[in-house]
Amino acid sequence: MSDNTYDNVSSFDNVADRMAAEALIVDVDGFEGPLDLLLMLSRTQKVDLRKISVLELAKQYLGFVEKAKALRIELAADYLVMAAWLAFLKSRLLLPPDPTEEGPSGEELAAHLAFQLERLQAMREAAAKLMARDRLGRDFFARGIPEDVTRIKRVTYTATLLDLMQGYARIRTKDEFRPFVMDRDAVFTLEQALERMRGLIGFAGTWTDISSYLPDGFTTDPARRRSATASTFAASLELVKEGKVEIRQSEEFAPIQVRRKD
Amino acid sequence: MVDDVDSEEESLFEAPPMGEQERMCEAILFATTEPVTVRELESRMPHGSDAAEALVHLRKRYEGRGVNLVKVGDAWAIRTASDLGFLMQRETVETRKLSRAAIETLAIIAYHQPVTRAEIEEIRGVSVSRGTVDQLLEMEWIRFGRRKMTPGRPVTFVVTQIFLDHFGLENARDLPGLKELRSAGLLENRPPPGSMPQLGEGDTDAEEQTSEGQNELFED
Amino acid sequence: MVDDVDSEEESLFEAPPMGEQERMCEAILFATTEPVTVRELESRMPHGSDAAEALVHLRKRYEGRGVNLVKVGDAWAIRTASDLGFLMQRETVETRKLSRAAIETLAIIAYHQPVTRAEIEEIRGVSVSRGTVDQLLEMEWIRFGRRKMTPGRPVTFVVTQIFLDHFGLENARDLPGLKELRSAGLLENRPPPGSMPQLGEGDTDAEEQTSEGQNELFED
Repeated sequence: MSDNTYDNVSSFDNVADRMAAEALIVDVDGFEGPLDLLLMLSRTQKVDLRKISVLELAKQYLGFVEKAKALRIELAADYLVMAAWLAFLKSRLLLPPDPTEEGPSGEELAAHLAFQLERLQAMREAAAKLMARDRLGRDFFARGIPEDVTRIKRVTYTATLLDLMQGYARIRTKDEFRPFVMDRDAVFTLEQALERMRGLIGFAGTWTDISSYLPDGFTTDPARRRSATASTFAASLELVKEGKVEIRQSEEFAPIQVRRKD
Repeated sequence: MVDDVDSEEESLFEAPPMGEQERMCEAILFATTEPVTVRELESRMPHGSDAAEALVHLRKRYEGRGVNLVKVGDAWAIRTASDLGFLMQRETVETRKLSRAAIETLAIIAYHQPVTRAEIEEIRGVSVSRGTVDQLLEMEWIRFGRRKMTPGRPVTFVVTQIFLDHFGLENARDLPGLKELRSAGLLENRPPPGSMPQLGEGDTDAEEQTSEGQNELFED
Repeated sequence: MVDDVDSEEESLFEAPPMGEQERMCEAILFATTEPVTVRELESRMPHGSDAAEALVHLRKRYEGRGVNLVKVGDAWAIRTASDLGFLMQRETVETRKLSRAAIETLAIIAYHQPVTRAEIEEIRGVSVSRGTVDQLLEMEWIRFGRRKMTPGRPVTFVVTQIFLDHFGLENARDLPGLKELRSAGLLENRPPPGSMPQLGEGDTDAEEQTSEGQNELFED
C-alpha cells in the first residue's frame, strides 16, 4: 500500500492534497473496522448520535471509499462490504418505500446502524471511564510484605515391614557379592601354599600343626581360613609325595601335624 | 465438609469471642495480597467462627483509615486508601500497556458479560484477534463463562475477581455508568434486521476452533 | 538533605494534621515491600510531617489488634500479632516413603542393635548421612542405646517401641532371618552359581553373626 501511494505522490498538485492523502492512509490503518470509521465520520455532523442523519453518513462513507479508490488505496473487504450495504441503504432511504418489497424498511436499517454506532460509542466511553478508575498498583495498593500462609507440609514418612526386610536383604545380598569379588583374595591357592610350605618346612624339625603354617590374614576370617587350611593341607600332601615331609593325625578330627623329613 | 465438621463440633469447641475473631480476620487479611473469601477465612479460624460478622466490625474499624477493608466479588481484601496513592512508589507493577482493541474488548466483556466472541465482534464491528483475548485471559482479567444456549453453544467470557480487585470494584454491577447504559438499552443484544453485513465474520474460523477446543473442557 | 528541604520549605507548606500523617504512615507501611525508616517515611510524606510522632499514635492504635506495628532494626513494619501466627499456617500432611538409605539404615539397626554408626557404615558399605539418622530419631523409630565399651565409647542405636508398634513386631527378634528372607524370595540377587562354593555357608555366618549381635542386645 505504501508503495502505491509513493508512486502516486507526484500526481498530487499541492502539499495540502498530499498531506490529506497521507492522513487518509494513516487513518485507514488506524481504524478498527468500518464501524469505527463510520463513528469517526459521524462526528463531522456534530450532532447527538441519536439525531444523526444516516443518509448523510452513508454519503460520507461512500465518498470516503471513492476517494480511497481514487488514491488506489486497497480497502479491506470489510470496508467494501459496508460500502455496498450503505449504497443499498442509501437507495432505500431515498426511494419511496415499495409496498411489495419484503424485509426491513430503510428506516429500520438506518435505526439499527445508528444504534450500533451509539453502542460502540457508549462502550468506548465506558472503557475510558473504567481505565480512569483508581487502580490497584497505581492508586491503591495491596500488602507489600505479604506474610503468605506457610503451607506447613508435615511430611510423615512411612515404611512397611516388607520395605525393611527388602532393605536388609539388599544389604546382605550386597555382602554376598563382596566375597565374590574379595574371595579371589580370600582364596589361598595351592601354589601359594606350596611356596609358603617349601620356605618354612626347613624350620619344622618337630611335629607341627599344619594350622600354624597358615599365612597371616588367613587365620581369623572363616572363609579365608578354610581356603588356606585346605590349600596348606594339599600342599603338605604334595610335599609328602615329594618325600620332603612326614604327615600324621592321631585320630579323627585331631590336628594334622607335619615335620621335615631328613 | 467444613460445615459438617462445624455443626458437629460446635458443642465441643466454643468459638472465640467476636473481638478475637475480628483480630483473626484482620491478621489473615493483612497477611495476603489476594482477596480472601469468607469461606477461606472460616476454614482457617477456629470452629464456629463467624467471619462475615467479624468483617462487618472490621470494615467499620478501618473506615477513614490509611488502609481500608474492601469487598472484591465474594472476597475481602485490605487495600490502601486510594486518596493516598500519591505516597506510593509506582515502580511496583507497571501494568502492560493494553491496546485500544484490548481495552474495548475488556469493557465490552465487563458490561455485557457473559458475552460471546461473536457478540463482541458485533459490537466493535471488527473481528477480535486471538491475541487480544489471550492477553486478557493471561492477565486473568477475563475468564471463560458458561456456554451460551444458542446454536453452536459458543463459549462466553466474563470478568474475574482479579479484574474487580484491579479496578476497585465490589462487583460487576458497580461498573461506572452501568445503570445508565442499561436503561438506554445499549447493553441489549439487538439482532441486526435483515441484511446488515455481519461484521468481523472473517474470524469465524478462529472462533470455531476455539469453541471446539473448549467443548471438551467445559463439558460436564 | 531532607531535613534541609524541610526547614526551608516549612513555611511554605503546612504539614497535614497528625491524623492524616498517621493514615499516611499506615498506608506506606502497609504497601511497601520492606520495613520503612522514619527518614524514608518523611521523605515520602508532605513537608513538615513528623513520622516519628505519627508512628507513636499508629503503634498505639494497633496495640492488641490482629496486626501490630513493630520496629525492625531502625525501620518499621506491620506484622501479624505473634499470638495469631497459627493462622498463617496451613498444615497439610503428606505421607512419603522413607528413602532407601533410611530404610537400609533402619534395617541394620533393627537386625544388629545395638549398633554404632561405624558398624552401620561397615555393613552398608557407604557412609550414613547425619540427616538419615536424624530423620529416624525424629520419627522415634530409633533411639540412642548404651555406649559401646570399645575405644572411643561410641554411641549405639537401637529401635524403639514405636518402631515395633509400627511394624507390628513384639520385639526385634521377631524380624525374619536371612534364611526366611531367602525362602520368602526376598533375597534375589543370588550370585552366579558355581562361582563360590562356600557362599551358602557364608550366609549362615552372616546369620549367625546377626543372632549373636542380637543376643547381646536383648540380654537384659
